Amino acid sequence: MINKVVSNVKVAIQDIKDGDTLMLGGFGLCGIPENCIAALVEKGVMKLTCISNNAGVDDFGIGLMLQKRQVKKMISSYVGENAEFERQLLSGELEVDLIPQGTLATRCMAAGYGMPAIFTPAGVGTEVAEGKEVRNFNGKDYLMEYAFNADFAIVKAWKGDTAGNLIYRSTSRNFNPVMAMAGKVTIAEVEILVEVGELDPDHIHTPGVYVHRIFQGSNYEKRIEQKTLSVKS
Amino acid sequence: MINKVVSNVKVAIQDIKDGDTLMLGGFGLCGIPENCIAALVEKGVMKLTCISNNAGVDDFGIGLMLQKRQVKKMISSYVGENAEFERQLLSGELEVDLIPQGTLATRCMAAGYGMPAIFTPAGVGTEVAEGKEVRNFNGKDYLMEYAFNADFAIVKAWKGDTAGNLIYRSTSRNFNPVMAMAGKVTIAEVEILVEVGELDPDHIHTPGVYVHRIFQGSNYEKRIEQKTLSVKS
Amino acid sequence: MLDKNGIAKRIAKEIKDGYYVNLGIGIPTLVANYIPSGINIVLQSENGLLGMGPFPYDGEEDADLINAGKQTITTVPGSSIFDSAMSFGMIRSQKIDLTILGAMEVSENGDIANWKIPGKMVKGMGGAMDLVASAKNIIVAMQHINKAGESKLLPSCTLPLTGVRCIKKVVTELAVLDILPGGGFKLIERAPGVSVDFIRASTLGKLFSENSVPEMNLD
Amino acid sequence: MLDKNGIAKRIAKEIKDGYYVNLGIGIPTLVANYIPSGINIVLQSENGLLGMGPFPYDGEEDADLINAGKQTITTVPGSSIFDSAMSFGMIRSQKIDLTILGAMEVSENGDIANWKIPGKMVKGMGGAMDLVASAKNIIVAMQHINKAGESKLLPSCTLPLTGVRCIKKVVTELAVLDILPGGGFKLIERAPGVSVDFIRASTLGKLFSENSVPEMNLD
Repeated sequence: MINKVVSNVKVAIQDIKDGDTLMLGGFGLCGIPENCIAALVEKGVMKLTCISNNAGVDDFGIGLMLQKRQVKKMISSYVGENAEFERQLLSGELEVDLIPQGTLATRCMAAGYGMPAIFTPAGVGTEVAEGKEVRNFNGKDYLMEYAFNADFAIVKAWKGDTAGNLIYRSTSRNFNPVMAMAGKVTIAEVEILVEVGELDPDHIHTPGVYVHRIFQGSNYEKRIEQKTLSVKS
Repeated sequence: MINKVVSNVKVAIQDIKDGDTLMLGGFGLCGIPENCIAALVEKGVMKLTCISNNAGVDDFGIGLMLQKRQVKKMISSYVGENAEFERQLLSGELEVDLIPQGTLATRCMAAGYGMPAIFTPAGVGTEVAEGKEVRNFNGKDYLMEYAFNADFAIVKAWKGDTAGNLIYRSTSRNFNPVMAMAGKVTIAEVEILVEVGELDPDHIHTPGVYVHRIFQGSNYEKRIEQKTLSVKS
Repeated sequence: MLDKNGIAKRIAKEIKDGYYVNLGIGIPTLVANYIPSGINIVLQSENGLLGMGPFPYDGEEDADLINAGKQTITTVPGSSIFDSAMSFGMIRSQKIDLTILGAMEVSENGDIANWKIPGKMVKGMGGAMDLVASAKNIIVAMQHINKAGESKLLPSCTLPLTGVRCIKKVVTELAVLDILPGGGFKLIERAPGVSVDFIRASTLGKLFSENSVPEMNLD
Repeated sequence: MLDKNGIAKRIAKEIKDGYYVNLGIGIPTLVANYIPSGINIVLQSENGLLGMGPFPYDGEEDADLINAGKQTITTVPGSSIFDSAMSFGMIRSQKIDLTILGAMEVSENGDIANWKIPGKMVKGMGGAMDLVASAKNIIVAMQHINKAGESKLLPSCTLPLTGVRCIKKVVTELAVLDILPGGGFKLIERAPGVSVDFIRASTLGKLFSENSVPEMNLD
């Protein structure tokens, strides 16, 4: 087996530079690569294009990178819950490309599956379709959408082994597996790093071939965005 | 949860009729739906189009259906190891569409993912490309290939629950998950059928939404095609 | 006139045994509380879950288990987890029988707008564009009239579209309306105590109705 | 002149530490026996496995665990299982560093034919067309001369193609040859005791060689 372990988050992100395109896993604040985001903020790398379903909240997740004006462009499907984001967008400091969530996921998958483009009905007849090729199959219109091209994919998994195999926990899986497949370089942070042989081959979500660097993360806050509860009756 | 259990294999395949298109999971004889194949042979349904990576061997797997001349057309990537197959092909009794294995898998996936067509470089410049649209992306040529349209997908899993969730074992997974997603009606036979709640939601390979009927199979032979051994030194 | 829970209660009657259902944020989420007993359905959450259960009890919430509205939730026995690509794969391949979502505007030919107010609101479409472009059966749950007192059922949408000719049914605080294949809102039911004339006055798009329109049965 | 194991042994020297490798049926399978020590690689089998190990001992074979040649195999620690769509996804997206496969014919511009003899053999292409259309680095392992005594290294293939302009290197019982970007076989190494003239006489396609061509080192 090929060992993908790097000693820490600084080493993992050391060659990310100004102007790079990054994919960042997670849905809302669930399953985001907290350690890598913190290190990117500390490193102060600028003019990034970030492909991520959401943009975090003001003081957590990608919101921390927005506060330091590190992001030139966001490619996302939903960017609510973030006042600083809205300010930068309305002032023109931040470029934003809003695309349907399924299109976002499928353009990641297309990259990982070596498919240069895919067809989706999402956005036909809307402003999302502007400038895009529309094609009819079996009486229904589809947009042709291109695979993403990202310098780095940064994902968070629950468990990983030294060969880069990853297992996600519950709905923190979300975009992480499709982004892990899609980066030119894929960096994985995990809550629990184990030796090869400790994970069941049948239950690996992301095979290690897709992962270039893996490290054991620390101090996960795992902030909850909307704590909603049932009341015991 | 929605209960997908049918009492036995006869009920599971009862509405498969002459002329239908079937997807059949498995790679070689590994992970094939043995119970359903036996029941299709007994039922004697004819003029089938079968989408399956292989065509079994003379006396097992889809080979049993070939012996009874139930198959009008095979869509496969590799059909060696089957003399009766070759005889029917050379005599013109059997239509055969040979397509690259990755194209076969991806055309199944396309159906399950609601993508009407995909692009693949496999077969560009070969007779596989005849009559197909070629499109260049980033300097490389790709063929446009269409999603499959199958009346029934018939798959074999290791474990399943009453809601139709499936878990495959080792390399018997192969085409089963992508075909399970792709059938208008998907029939799953499993070695072990359990109640809902007994499978870990994080480790389900095929979510039950894709499965219309599930039953507990029996008497699995699981024949080995090429028994290759290491000698203890 | 119905409150939000009344709208949710009425929509719940559209859900049939064996349905896989995707519920949007807002009123649609409330529908889960009114599923008739004896009806087995499965809730899909497009962030990657089939088999969404109720909110957790205090202390049992799990940051790794949320729905598409980022709310803490639970799972029911038989649930399954998958990634975002598979989630929208099953949406596009029409494995979800019913989608219920909110809207800012619906037009008489079934167009919907619910993701953007130019110059004012730019939250994004999330999964709504995929859902409305793919689902076989889409019901909109919304107020008939917006806060400025204007009808949200229009001849054509004024806001940027989420999808075209995709909405089949609208349930509001005033009425249940089908979108006719040839265009126009067909008044199916009135909310208790609401007159056809009031509904007509509140609907800017073309409205068709029979002479007698029944009141909703919410039991 | 090399036997099959000799060809496999020579090809094994092309494998670098950290490679993910796909081995075809026949001679390529033998390459696994000659991986230099200290080199960590991972074998991919396109039926859905990364981390293929040796054949099992008698009594330990598992019908559910086979390779793309349908042979019973084992896994190594750190292996992973996936479905056929993901398997070819990682092949198409060039995550596999090296593909080694057999051929019936290779042309001087890197075309390969290995799946069909019209009127005689119709086994099918399996995964070969996907592999040759996608892989960054493809080595062909084959006999230089077929059973009828004809060269298999040709100006252009006579059999139906598997892929075009995709082969980078050919290793035979006689020689190691690179395919030049502009076309033609470049003789890189001779098998022990085999002369350049003999190789030239055995190669129908354009052959280039330096004045002095080294013998292979098989240690």
